[in-house]
Amino acid sequence: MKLELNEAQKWIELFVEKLEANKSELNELDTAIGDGDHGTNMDRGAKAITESFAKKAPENVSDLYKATAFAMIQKVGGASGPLYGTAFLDMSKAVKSENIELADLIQIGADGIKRRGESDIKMKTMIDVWQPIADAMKQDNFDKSVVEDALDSTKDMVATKGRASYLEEKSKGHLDPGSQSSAYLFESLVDVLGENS
Amino acid sequence: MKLELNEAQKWIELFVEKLEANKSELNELDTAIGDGDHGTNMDRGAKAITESFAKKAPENVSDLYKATAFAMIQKVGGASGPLYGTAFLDMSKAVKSENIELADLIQIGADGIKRRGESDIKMKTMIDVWQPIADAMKQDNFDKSVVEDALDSTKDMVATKGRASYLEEKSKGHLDPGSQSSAYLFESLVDVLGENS
Amino acid sequence: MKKIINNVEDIVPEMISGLVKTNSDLVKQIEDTTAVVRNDKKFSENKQVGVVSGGGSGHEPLHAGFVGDGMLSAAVAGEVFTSPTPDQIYEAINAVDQGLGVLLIVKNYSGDVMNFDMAKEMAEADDIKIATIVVDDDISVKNSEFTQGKRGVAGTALVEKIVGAAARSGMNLDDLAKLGQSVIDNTKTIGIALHAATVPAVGHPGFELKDDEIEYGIGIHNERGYSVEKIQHAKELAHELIEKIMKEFDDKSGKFAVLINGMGGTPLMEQYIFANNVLDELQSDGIDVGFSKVGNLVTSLDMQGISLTIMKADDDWISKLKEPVTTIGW
Amino acid sequence: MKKIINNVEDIVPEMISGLVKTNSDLVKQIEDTTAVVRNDKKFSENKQVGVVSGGGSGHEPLHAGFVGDGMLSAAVAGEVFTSPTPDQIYEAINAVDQGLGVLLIVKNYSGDVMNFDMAKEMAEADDIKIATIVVDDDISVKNSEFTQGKRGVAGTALVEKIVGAAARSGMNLDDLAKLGQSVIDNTKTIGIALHAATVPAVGHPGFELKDDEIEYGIGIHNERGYSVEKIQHAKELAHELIEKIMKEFDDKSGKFAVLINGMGGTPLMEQYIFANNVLDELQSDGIDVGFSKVGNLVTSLDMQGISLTIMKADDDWISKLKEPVTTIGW
Ligand SMILES: Nc1ncnc2c1ncn2[C@@H]1O[C@H](COP(=O)(O)OP(=O)(O)O)[C@@H](O)[C@H]1O
Ligand SMILES: Nc1ncnc2c1ncn2[C@@H]1O[C@H](COP(=O)(O)OP(=O)(O)O)[C@@H](O)[C@H]1O
Ligand SMILES: [Mg+2]
Ligand SMILES: [Mg+2]
Ligand SMILES: [Mg+2]
Ligand SMILES: [Mg+2]
Repeated sequence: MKLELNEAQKWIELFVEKLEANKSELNELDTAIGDGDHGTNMDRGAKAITESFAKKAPENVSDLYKATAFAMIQKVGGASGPLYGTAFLDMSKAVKSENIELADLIQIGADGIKRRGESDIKMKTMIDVWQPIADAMKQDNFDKSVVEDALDSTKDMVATKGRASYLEEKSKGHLDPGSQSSAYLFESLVDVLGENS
Repeated sequence: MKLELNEAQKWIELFVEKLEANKSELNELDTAIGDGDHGTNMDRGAKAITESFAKKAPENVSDLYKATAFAMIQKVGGASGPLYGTAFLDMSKAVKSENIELADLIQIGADGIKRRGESDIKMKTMIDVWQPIADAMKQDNFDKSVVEDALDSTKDMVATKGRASYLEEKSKGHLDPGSQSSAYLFESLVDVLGENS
Repeated sequence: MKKIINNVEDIVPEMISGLVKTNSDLVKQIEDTTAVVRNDKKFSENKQVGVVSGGGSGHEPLHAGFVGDGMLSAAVAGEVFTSPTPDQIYEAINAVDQGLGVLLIVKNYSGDVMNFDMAKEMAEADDIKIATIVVDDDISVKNSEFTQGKRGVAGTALVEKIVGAAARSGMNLDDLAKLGQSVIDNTKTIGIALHAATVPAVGHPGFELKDDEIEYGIGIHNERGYSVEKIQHAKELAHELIEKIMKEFDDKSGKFAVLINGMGGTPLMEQYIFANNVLDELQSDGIDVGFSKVGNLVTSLDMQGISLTIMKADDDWISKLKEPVTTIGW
Repeated sequence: MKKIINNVEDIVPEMISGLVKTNSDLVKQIEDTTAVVRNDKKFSENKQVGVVSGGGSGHEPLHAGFVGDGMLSAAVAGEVFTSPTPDQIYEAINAVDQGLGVLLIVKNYSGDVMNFDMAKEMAEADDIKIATIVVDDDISVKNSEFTQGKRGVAGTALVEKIVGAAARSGMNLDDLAKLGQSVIDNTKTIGIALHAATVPAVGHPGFELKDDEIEYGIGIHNERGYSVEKIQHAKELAHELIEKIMKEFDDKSGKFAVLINGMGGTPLMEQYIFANNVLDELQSDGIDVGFSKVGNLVTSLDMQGISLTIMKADDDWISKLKEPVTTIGW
C-alpha cells in the first residue's frame, strides 16, 4: 500500500485539524506528567504546516513530508519538534524510492524518532504508538482499535525517557502526551485509508 | 488629682497588658485602613517597657514616663513610636513640676503628639482620643464612657493624617487603630483611678 | 500564609544578616542595629557628603541593596512596613559622616518623616550638618494640605541613584538637597496590584482581589488604590498608566527616564512585556526616553504587581542614572 | 490566571523585545529570531570562543540576562518551558563565531539536547567548530541509565559565569568544554516550591499544594519533586537541603560556592533569611564558603520557592565567579 499525494496531504491536514481541536487536552496530559505545553507546541506546528502548504503546495509526497518536517523542526521546539521533524524528514527521503510500502515508511519514521531520542519501546514515549502501528501495518491489520490499544498501553508504563521520567513510579496512571498526539496522527491515517477502501 | 509612682506604674503596666492581649485586634484595624502593623508595633513597645522597668525600677513618676517614652522611641518605629514617645517625654519633663494636675499632664501629652505629627483633632488620629479625654478630665467627668465615645467618634471621620488619609472618603466606617491603642491607655487609667476612688 | 522564615520577630535582623554575609565586600552591619554601611575601600579613601536612606523593610532591594560607591552610604531597615527608630538612623548618620554633612532621603510617610526628624535633631546636637529630602512620587494620591501628601514609592530608587552619583562626584550638602528636591519634583509613579502583599505578622493578604481583577493606584504597603477593574492586556495597562502620568508633565519635550518596577511576586517576563508596551507607546507619542530600567527595585513583600515611574530628566541626570555603580540591587 | 501579558502566543517575542529595548547598550536581537547577542563594543574588538546558551522561556533572567562581556555571547529563547528550535540556535551560533569555535551550554532536557544537537549538525556543516556541555545539577532526580538523567537547574548560572569568564580570558574551545564539564560535575542543586508556576497557555498552577505544604525536589518546569511535607522554619529547610547536597561530595575540604536562588514569586526578604540559615549551618559544619550569591537567577515563571546550589570550587573558579561582569541579570 502507498499513499498518493492527495491522500497524504489529506492525512496531514486531518492531523492538523485534530491537533488544533485538542490543544488543551494535550496541554492537560502534559501538565500531569510533563510541563504542560505539548498541546501548545503541536498547535504551533499545526499552524506552521498549514501556512507552509498555503505558501507553496507540495508537488509530491516527498515534498509534503519535507514541508511537514521543516514546519515541525522550525516552529515546535521542545522534545516533540525534533522528534516529529526527524520522523518526517527521514520519511521524506525514503519515499523518494518508488517502491516503498507505507508500513515500511512508518517504520522508518519510528526509527528516526528512536535515533533522535535515543529511545525505544516501553519507555512511555510516542514510540509506543509508532512501533505497534508499524508492526500492525506490516501484518495488514491496522485500524483504530490498534491505535487506541497502543495509546492505552502507555498509561501503565513507567516513563524512562522525556520529562515524565523524573516522576519515576508516579508517571504511572497517565497517558503519555506525545503518544496521544501520535494517536491523532494515526487515527487521521485510518480515516484517509478508510475513505479509500 | 495626681498619680503616685505606684499608681502611675500600675497604669502603664495595665496598658502593657492590654496591648499584648489585643495585638491582633490592633493589626486587623490597621490592615483595614493602614498597613497592618500597629498591633505588632505597640506589642514591641509593650515588651520594651516591661524590660526597661525590670532592668531598672523607675524611681519617680518622671523617670517612669521617661522610661516609657524611651522604650517607645527606640523600639516601636512607625508613626506610633515617635508619637507616644514624644507624648510621654513631654509628660516626663512636665511632671517634674510638683503642682501639675493629671488633666494638664494629659493635655501636654496631647500637645506633644500634635507637634510631632503636625496634626490636630478631627483628623482621625489618636489625638481624637487624647484631646477629648484631656477635656473631660479638666471638667472632672472622666470615665470609660468618655473613652468609648472618643474612640467611636473616629469611626465616621475621614482621615487627613497618617496612612489612612490615602483612602480619603474610604477611610470612613473604620476605627482608627492609634485611637484604639490610646483607648487602651485611658481605659487602664480609669481602672487605676477607679481602684482609688 | 506560607513564607520561608523563622520567627516573625526575627525577620528583619535575619534578613540583614543574610544580606551582609553574602555581600561582605560591599556592606557591613552597624553593630546592634539593622543598618548597613558601605564596606568598600573607596568609602574611607574618598571623602564625600554621606547619603543615608531607610524605612520599613519589605521593599528589598531598597534600601540596603542600594548601598555602595555612587549610591547610598548607609541604609537603615525598620521592621516590616514600619519606619526604623531614631536611634538606628542616628547610628547610621554617625557611621557615614566625614565632616561634610549627611543627606537623609526619606519616603513620605508620617512614621518615616517623624523618626528621621528625631534622628536629625539628635545628630544636629552633635554638630553634624543634616539636610533632608522627602520623596513623594506616587501621583495616585492627591496632594493637598488636608492630607499626608503623596507617598514615596518606586521613584525613590531613581532619586537615590542620581543623588548618590552627585555625592560621589563631590557635590556639597546644600546643592545635593536642591538637586534631590528637583529630581523628586520631576518624578511620577503609579502602581497596580494583581494580588496584595501578606505582612508576616498579619498572616493574610492586605486586601482581596477577584481572579480577574486588578487594583490601580496601590501603595507599597498594601494601601488601597483609586479603582478596582477587570484585568486588561499589558498594552492597555501601559496606556492607562502612561496617560495618567504624562498629564502631570506640562512640558513633554526633552529627555525622560523610565522605570518599570516589579512588586516582588511578579516575574521578569511580565515586567519586560509591560516595558515593551510602555516604550512603544512613549515612542509613538514622541517622548524621548534617554534611560530605561526594568526589575524588582522597590517591592512590597510578595505583592504581585508592577509600577511605572516616569521622570523628566536633563542630560546630566540621564548620565548619572547610567553611571556604573557597585551595589547589590541596582 | 492573572498575568501582565497580551496574547499568550506573543509572550516570548514581546518579552525579548522589552528586554532589548531597555538594554540596547548591552544586547541586540538577532533578526527574525528571539535570540539576543552581545552589543557592547568589546564584543567585536576582542576575539574569543563564542559561548551560546538557551532554552525554554520562563526562567528569566536566565539566559538572555546573562549575555555580556565575561559571560554569554548569545542566548536563544524558546517558547515558555519549550526548547528553542534548531534554526534559531544556528543563527545565534553564526552571530557569535569569530573563527575560534562556539561552546553550547545546554540544560539536560530531551528537547534542549535534541534541538541543540540538530543546530550543532547544521553549524558543523558550515565548518564551525562546536562543543557542547550539558548541565545536570539537580540531584533530586536519580541519575541512572534508565532515565533521562538529572535536570539542569539553577547551577546553570554558575556554569555560565565561570565558563564565560574563562572564554573572555582566551581559553580555547576544547579546554573550555573540559572546564565546563568539570564545573558541572562539582555543582549540585535542590529546589523547593511553596506554590507551583502557572504556564500561561495552561492557565492554572502545574500542581496544587495545601496552605501549609511545600514540595521538595521540584524542577524549574513544575516537575514534581520527591516529597510533599508540612512547611518548616527556614532553618530546618536549610538543614534538609544542605544535608542532601553535602552527601554528594566525598571531599568536604577546600572551597565551596553557594547560590541561593529565588524561583520568581519569592521575595528577596525570604531569600536572605534562608541564606542566613544556610551560611550559618555551613560555617558550623566547617565548610569554607569562598563565594555566595542570592537572587532570582534561574526562575520558574511565578513559582514561589527557592533552590540551593553548592559547588565544590577551587580558587580559580571562585575568582571567576567574583569577576565583575556587565549583564542585565547577574
Ligand atoms: N527521548 C525521547 N524519545 C522519544 N519520545 C520522547 C523523548 N522525549 C520526549 N518524548 C516525547 O515527547 C513528548 C513531550 O513533548 P513536548 O511536551 O512537546 O516537549 P517537552 O517535553 O520539551 O515539553 C512526550 O510525551 C514523549 O512522547
Ligand atoms: N501625623 C499624625 N498625627 C497623629 N497621629 C498619627 C499621625 N500619623 C499617624 N498617626 C497615628 O498612628 C497610627 C498608626 O500607627 P502605626 O500603624 O504604628 O504606624 P504606621 O502608620 O507607620 O504603620 C494611626 O492609627 C494614627 O492614630
Ligand atoms: Mg512538554
Ligand atoms: Mg501601621
Ligand atoms: Mg507601619
Ligand atoms: Mg516544554
